[in-house]
Amino acid sequence: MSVNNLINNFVVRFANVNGTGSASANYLFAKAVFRMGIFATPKNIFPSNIQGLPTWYDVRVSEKGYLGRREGVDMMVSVNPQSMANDIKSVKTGGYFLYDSTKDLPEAYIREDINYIGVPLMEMCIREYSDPRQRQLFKNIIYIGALAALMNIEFDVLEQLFKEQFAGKEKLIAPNVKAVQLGMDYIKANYAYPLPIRLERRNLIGDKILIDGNSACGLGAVYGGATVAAWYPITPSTSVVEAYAEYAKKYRVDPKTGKNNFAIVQAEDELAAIGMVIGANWNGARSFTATSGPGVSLMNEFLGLAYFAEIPTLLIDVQRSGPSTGMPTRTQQSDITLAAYASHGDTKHVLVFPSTPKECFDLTADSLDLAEHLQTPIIMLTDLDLGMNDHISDPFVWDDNRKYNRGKVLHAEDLEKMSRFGRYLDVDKDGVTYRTYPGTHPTKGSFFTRGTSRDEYAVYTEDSGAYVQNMERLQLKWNTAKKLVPAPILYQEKNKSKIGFVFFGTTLFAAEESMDMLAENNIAIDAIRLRAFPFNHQVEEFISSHETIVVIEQNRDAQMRSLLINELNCNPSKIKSILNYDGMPITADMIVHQFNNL
Amino acid sequence: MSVNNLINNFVVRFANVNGTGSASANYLFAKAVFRMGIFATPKNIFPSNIQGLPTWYDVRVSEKGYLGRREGVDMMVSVNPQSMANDIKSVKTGGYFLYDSTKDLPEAYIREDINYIGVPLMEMCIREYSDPRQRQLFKNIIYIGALAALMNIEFDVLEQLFKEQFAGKEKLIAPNVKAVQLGMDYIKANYAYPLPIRLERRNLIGDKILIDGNSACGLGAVYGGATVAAWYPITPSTSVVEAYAEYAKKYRVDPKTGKNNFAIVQAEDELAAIGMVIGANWNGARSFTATSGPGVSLMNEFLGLAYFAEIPTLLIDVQRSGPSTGMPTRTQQSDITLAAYASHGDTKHVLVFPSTPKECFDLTADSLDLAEHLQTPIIMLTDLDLGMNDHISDPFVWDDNRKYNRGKVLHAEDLEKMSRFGRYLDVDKDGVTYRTYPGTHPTKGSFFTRGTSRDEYAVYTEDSGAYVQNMERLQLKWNTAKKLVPAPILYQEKNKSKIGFVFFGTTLFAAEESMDMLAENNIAIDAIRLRAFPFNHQVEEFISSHETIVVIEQNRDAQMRSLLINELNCNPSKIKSILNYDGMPITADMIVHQFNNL
Amino acid sequence: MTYIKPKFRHPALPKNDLGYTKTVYEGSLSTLCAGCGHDSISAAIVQSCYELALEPHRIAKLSGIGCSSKTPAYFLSQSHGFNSVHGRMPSVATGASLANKDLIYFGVSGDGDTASIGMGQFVHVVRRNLNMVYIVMNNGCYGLTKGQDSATADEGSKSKAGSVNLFHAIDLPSLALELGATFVAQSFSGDKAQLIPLIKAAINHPGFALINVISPCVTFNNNPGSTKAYDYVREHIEATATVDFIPLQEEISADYAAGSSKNIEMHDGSSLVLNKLATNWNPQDRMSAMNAMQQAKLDGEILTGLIYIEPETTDLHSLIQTSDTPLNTLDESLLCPGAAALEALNEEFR
Amino acid sequence: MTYIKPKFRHPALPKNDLGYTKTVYEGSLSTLCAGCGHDSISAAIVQSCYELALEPHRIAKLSGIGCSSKTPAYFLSQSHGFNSVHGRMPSVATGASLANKDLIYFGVSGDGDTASIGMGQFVHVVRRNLNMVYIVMNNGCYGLTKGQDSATADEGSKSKAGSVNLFHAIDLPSLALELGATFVAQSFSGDKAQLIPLIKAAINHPGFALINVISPCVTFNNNPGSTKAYDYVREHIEATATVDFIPLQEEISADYAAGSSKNIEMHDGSSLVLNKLATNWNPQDRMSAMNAMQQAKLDGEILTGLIYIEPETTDLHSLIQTSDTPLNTLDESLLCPGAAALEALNEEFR
Ligand SMILES: Cc1ncc(C[n+]2csc(CCOP(=O)(O)OP(=O)(O)O)c2C)c(N)n1
Ligand SMILES: Cc1ncc(C[n+]2csc(CCOP(=O)(O)OP(=O)(O)O)c2C)c(N)n1
Ligand code: SF4
Ligand code: SF4
Ligand SMILES: [Mg+2]
Ligand SMILES: [Mg+2]
Repeated sequence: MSVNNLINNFVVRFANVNGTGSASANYLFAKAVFRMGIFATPKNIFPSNIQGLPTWYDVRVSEKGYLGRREGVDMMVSVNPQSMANDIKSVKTGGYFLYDSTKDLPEAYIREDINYIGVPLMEMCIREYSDPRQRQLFKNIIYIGALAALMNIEFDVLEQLFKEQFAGKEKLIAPNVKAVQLGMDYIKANYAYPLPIRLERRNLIGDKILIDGNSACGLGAVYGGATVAAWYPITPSTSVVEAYAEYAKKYRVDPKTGKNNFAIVQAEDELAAIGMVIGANWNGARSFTATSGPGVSLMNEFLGLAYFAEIPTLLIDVQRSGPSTGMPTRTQQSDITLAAYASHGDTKHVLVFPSTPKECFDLTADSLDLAEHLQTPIIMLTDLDLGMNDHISDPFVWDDNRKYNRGKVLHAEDLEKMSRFGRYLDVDKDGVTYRTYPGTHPTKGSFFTRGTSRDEYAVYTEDSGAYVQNMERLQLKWNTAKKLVPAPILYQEKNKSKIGFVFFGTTLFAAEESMDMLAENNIAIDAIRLRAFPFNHQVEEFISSHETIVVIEQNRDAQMRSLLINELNCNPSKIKSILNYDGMPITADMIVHQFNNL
Repeated sequence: MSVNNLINNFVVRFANVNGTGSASANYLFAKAVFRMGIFATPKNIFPSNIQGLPTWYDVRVSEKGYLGRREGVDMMVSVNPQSMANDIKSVKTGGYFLYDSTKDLPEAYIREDINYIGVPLMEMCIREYSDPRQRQLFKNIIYIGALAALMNIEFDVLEQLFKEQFAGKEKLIAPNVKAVQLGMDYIKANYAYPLPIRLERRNLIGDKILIDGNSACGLGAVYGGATVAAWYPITPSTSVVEAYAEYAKKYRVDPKTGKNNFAIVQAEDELAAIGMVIGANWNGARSFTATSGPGVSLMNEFLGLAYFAEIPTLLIDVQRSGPSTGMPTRTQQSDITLAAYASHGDTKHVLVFPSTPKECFDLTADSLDLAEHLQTPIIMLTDLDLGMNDHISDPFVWDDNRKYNRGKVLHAEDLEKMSRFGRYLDVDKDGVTYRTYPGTHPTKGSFFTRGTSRDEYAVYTEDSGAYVQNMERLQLKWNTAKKLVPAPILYQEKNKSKIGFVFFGTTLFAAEESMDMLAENNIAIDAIRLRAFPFNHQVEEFISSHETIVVIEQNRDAQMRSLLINELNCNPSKIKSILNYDGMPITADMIVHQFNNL
Repeated sequence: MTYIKPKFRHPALPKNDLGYTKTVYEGSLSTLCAGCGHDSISAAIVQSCYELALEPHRIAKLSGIGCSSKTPAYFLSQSHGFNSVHGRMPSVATGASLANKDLIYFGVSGDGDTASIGMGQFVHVVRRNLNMVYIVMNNGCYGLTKGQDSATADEGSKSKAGSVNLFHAIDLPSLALELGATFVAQSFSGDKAQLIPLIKAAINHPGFALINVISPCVTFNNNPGSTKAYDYVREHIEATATVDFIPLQEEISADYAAGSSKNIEMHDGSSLVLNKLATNWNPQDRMSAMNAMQQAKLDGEILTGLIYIEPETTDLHSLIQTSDTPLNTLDESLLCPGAAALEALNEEFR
Repeated sequence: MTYIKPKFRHPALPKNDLGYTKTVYEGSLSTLCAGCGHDSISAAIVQSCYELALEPHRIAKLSGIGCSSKTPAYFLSQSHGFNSVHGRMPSVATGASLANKDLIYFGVSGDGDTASIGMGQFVHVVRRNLNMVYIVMNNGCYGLTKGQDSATADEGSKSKAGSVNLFHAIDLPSLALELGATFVAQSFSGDKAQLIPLIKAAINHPGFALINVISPCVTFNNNPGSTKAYDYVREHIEATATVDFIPLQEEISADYAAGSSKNIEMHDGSSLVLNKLATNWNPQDRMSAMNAMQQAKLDGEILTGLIYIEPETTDLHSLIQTSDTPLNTLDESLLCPGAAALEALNEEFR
């Protein structure tokens, strides 16, 4: 390790027990790094229960701005006896192991190649606090204090963070500050500090923000004009609607009447949630739901209805590790096939793949437009990593001149001018037809929405010709969608390589880093980041203009690769896969390693 | 038309109103042809309501043994004024139009190029019968009588059919016979008969039977040892469980106790139906359900559970036209993608495709073995055409020495000998592990079944390594499945062509005929009929050894083609599609026509 | 197929307060079986809306799947309709209502649609007190899939296929009462005199209004034990084993006084006893309503009329305090917090 | 994580009639929060099975998804268990029971699992009178997804997030009574003296037996209005906005006499009133049971005890007359009609 490499370039892992208040303490560390102008990427690795099981919290600090997960722990803060044996193993040679030295470490836990830093956390807590709950809570803050001394976290930054956190509850600030100081003092009194691996203030962050993807989706839904949210709780999507609720309460309560310019219903299950979304959209209100894999499975029948009856629908799927209940608190990108073809019969759905909180915000708002424009379900596929972890992101922007695109809706005036309204008449020859909201006009514009075959005037029919015509029009609409969905992002277009990487969603972070790593070894790689399905012409061109395509994804079955082959008719033999599906976010090392073995 | 072509080679279409008792009369015609030793293929084209809408019934008569649908009507029996205008149009030049001449045909209905045969059906009924319900009922029998004279249906055959139908209700025989005679007499008195298009007794049928696919599935489930059936009514699958019930009542009631060696539950919906099937199979009883597209959509979550928790499950999907409620009384093969990848996460399901009633019988029984052997869901994809229409089929056979393959199940004796039982330990290295039934042994063999990640001993884990190991084993099991699923049927292996047809399910009939038609034009075609997914090595070899592959299927999105490309990594550019998805069974003419335009 | 409207209209047809004739409230030709109770209920809906002089385009009609769920096509052709998926109409109606509180919502369902596959959504739409009229066209069977027993079929009754129903019948009005429903009524399809006022009352109820209407399925609700049905034609049909012949039937009507019972003969010769609540019945006491329903069950009778009402009730919109303006009419100006707010928010995340 | 079994066992532990110690009936370590009511119920199940001297491998335990649904892993480790999908345990249990009528079936569910997503299946498993013990560990919230209100949450109660529940609470025992359930009981997780006999009675009941057990969620059922909970630490947690700190809590126990009421203080300082049915309560009268439940509701009390039982009852197996031998033990010889029958059948189709 060169000295340069030790500053602002390491991974700290906190090993705790859940339910002990550790997540917020650990977040404090990440936020402090961020405030010091350095890139920090926190990952909360939590169990699927509420209290008492091992939980980890990684913070990768990166001067170069790499935001992906990295394996190999430089500093392990280990306060969980349950997992300690394994935690010790995961420290890199030369790394540090900070532990609660109230009790001695067993012999077996001693490694020669790492450094041990004992802090008698429990002992200090028992001495300083009398309430057992405070003892547990401040243990976490004390180790943050220890890290502050060891790694040069600026004290002012921590103090300021407490001030912000406890604004309005000022009496809570002092005890927290005290706990930090206890930790710092102990280190200063007992250890050489700071360590070689440490922080140094930089100015790398600019106007960036630190936020989780689910909050960004919720906010995007408020900005995008969603008025009806229906949902059923499920990890890791719950906080999407919670965020929507929070921002809606903040921005959407009529100051005069105190009434809500939004409606949120916790449905009895996911079938009901999507049913409500379809009902609301049918009736002209922008509406969305958020769920995860099991919920999407349950929504299959309704998704087919929305496709066939042509009802705008926005479904945010925050993916977790499947199949079935799988690993509900681990990440994956494995609902792609299901989402693309959900429901029986010939169905296809528009998919959108955000990679960052900013894209969560933008694409949520954009998808509300797109759903109404195309009158079809839009399924946004994010994942646990993006949704529940904080990410450094470009700030959100909004153009106050932006108008919602409500799609082809006829109002009373329009109907007045028309002779006969045909709900499924392809007037514009783009497969997208005109609709009316219920209640628009006393005698014109009513129609009957159904999941059964119907003619252009929405009249029930079992006529083969009418059925085929309609199905062909839906196919034409699919082609129209290609022009409207978010375009992919292209990398390194100039010095074209023979190899093209394809990735999407949270793979972005690791993929970009891996390309830098390969570039250092003089392997130039072109790349495209997909942002939507169906694929537009750029994707098609990218695939056809490279000899080898490597699709990087976080699932077992190479689901995106299948979509590409299916929809673009490209030759599978040139399309390779790099996969990680163990529930942890993919890393650049994994990509490079698998690439070298391709 | 050569004279030869007119004998035993035509299509009769009956145009009726549903709810008037026509289907059974029309069936009589088909059965009579069959009894005269000639191939007959009936297709009941019925609306999605109960009474009062147009319904058609086609019978194709084919000396050559073609069992597919054919377009172009040689004889139209038209007793429905609602559809008459169109019915007249569908008669081929030179064909016949038999109608109820009680009222005159409107001028507009007169075509110069077809022959009209008026029979005053209503008038005759009013004269002969007093009960209005008998009047309606016997109208249908009278036109059968007319056809008997016109087309040389043997009177004895009809009489015998009545005798069988009304066995035990003998008083009903005479009035039916009388109605036939009324029709015959009227023709004899008023028209030249028989017509050039007519029947001539043959001996082509051998020991074949005439039966619908759903009955065959129900019977297969009885023979295959299914003891628990749970279902929810839906067209066109309802008669699968009805047939199972009928045969179970016949063969499975304990003569001593009068109790049932089976259990049938009409569930509250499809989610409950498949849940019951999973529960029963988990507990060691062979169990199945039958449904159609909307039901499969609803079963998604449970299918993922069965895949991941490895529970044998047999689901019979009698496909109808989707998406959504679509055309519920029309056929299609459009649930393939959904069935193959049902549920979120990385899931894949074994699919089985019967083409004939005999295969419905065989593959239902075989799938019960296969499901237990592989401990995974088997989805059998049949369709409305196969399930609800009668087909001429080879007779069913059963080997009395056959033992059910119950798969890898450990009994008390086995457990007694073992040290530690690991539910998910891959002892045989084929991906298929050993299970126990609840209640087997007092202290050994219990385990906890779950949809969450677990280790080889079925203990809950969130460990990445254990998760990946398990997912890889499931993939290994998938490869094992390839060797066990029903093998494809190869055609014309000797004189290998550059072109290979791929088809499956009910496309069989039209595909075989189209190959004959092409052969007549000296276009030799190799072919493979798929009977299962995953595809075995023969499918792989077939695809790779042909320059052009043409996949013939009855859906819009070429779903089987996608499966082939995805799973076999073959180059899409050489894989063409022939598709029909208008809800009517595909015809040989369609195939030849599309082939010529490829 | 039955014709619920005559083909020719007299130009001087009576008009309602809006100046509309009844024709305006009708729908397309019904494709249900002749004599089906459901058609009578459609006719009652038409009549009620006409008499109340509702603007037809201010009504939305929603349904699930089944013969009953087809009926919205057969009434109110000037209203938007939504024939959704089996058993899930309540959620679609909930979403629709959330989007626009100002329309009148008619939900039409069958007993299969509501009491089997739809049970979960039914329970929860009651619980949310959604402001809608919820009509169950209850025939004790699955008409559209050819006559299987539904969960409301009487214990011991026989289906067309001859199997005896073994299970306790679900009583939807009692269930709704237990769940806190604020308007619970029961009636008979052939009793227009009772049904029309109930529909009108339900429309005017500012919360969830259930009307469970016993609606005979002339085709599949045949009791093979009854002598009348067991005739020559029946045997004929049975022997051919296809449920394909459906003799033409007349609608069953029932006219009887409040406070009295009436024995109604069904098409197959079986009968049921309707018991009309007396005019002095107090429909504002949930406990007596529940007890009366239980008692009627014990007596083998079907209680009809307005069983319970809580006239001052808080519907879903009031509970969650949505704006007075329908949500579907709000635009950017009210919905989007704008760029400045967003920049302030960004600051919170730095 | 709580330990429902001590780590060390004395060799001379008492044994039941089968010669098994209680250890045999225990499960793995619980991963629920310390003090969670669900763990007390698990312990009561262990105790009941031990006292009844049931063969553990003749029991099957099934559940849905939720903290409550995890508990089958924490009792009866010698029994096969099935943690299925959210809200659908009843169907899986139905299938399992059909396959083998000779096992004892324990279904464990939560209020979310039963009263929300599982409502449809719950209603229908009651209706089928499946021979099983169905325990709802009812905490009025969704524990595992961090404390949202469930459909059994009291109207007006507040969730951890501070939102007030606006909707009518679903009362599962009353609902079951209305649906014809043949065994309906209610209890409190901390009242072992009452719970254990109820579980034993439920096991012995030859049909569907519901026990709705009020089971406090120590983590999320905090009433912010209560002073006790509103302490320093609480503020701290609120400010950090992550539901991440869960103070250690003790199990709440409740011991009180039949025929009396007891005010139970919850962890957050709020309270509920339990009312134990008097010993002379006649549990065989459905109508009084329904009325008593309604009355208790009006009085703001929770009635506990065996509310209703129909001791001689016909379960699903008897209704559909399955063979006395479990279906899963039948082989080819009884199941397959054989080649000769098949040839005869072929003949029918010629
Ligand atoms: C998911 C699903 N399952 C099954 C069906 C088939 N299906 C159509 S209607 C119906 C039952 C209708 O019964 P009911 O609601 O009582 O209406 P009725 O026809 O008796 O008026 C069923 C099971 C379906 N359309 N969708
Ligand atoms: C289909 C589906 N939707 C949502 C979830 C997420 N989920 C897990 S447990 C649960 C609620 C549990 O509540 P309850 O049944 O009351 O159990 P408790 O945790 O309170 O004991 C939910 C919504 C899921 N697992 N599956
Ligand atoms: S089948 Fe029954 S419910 Fe359906 S339309 Fe006919 S009579 Fe009515
Ligand atoms: S969250 Fe509540 S229900 Fe879940 S384990 Fe903790 S205390 Fe029990
Ligand atoms: Mg019905
Ligand atoms: Mg709960």
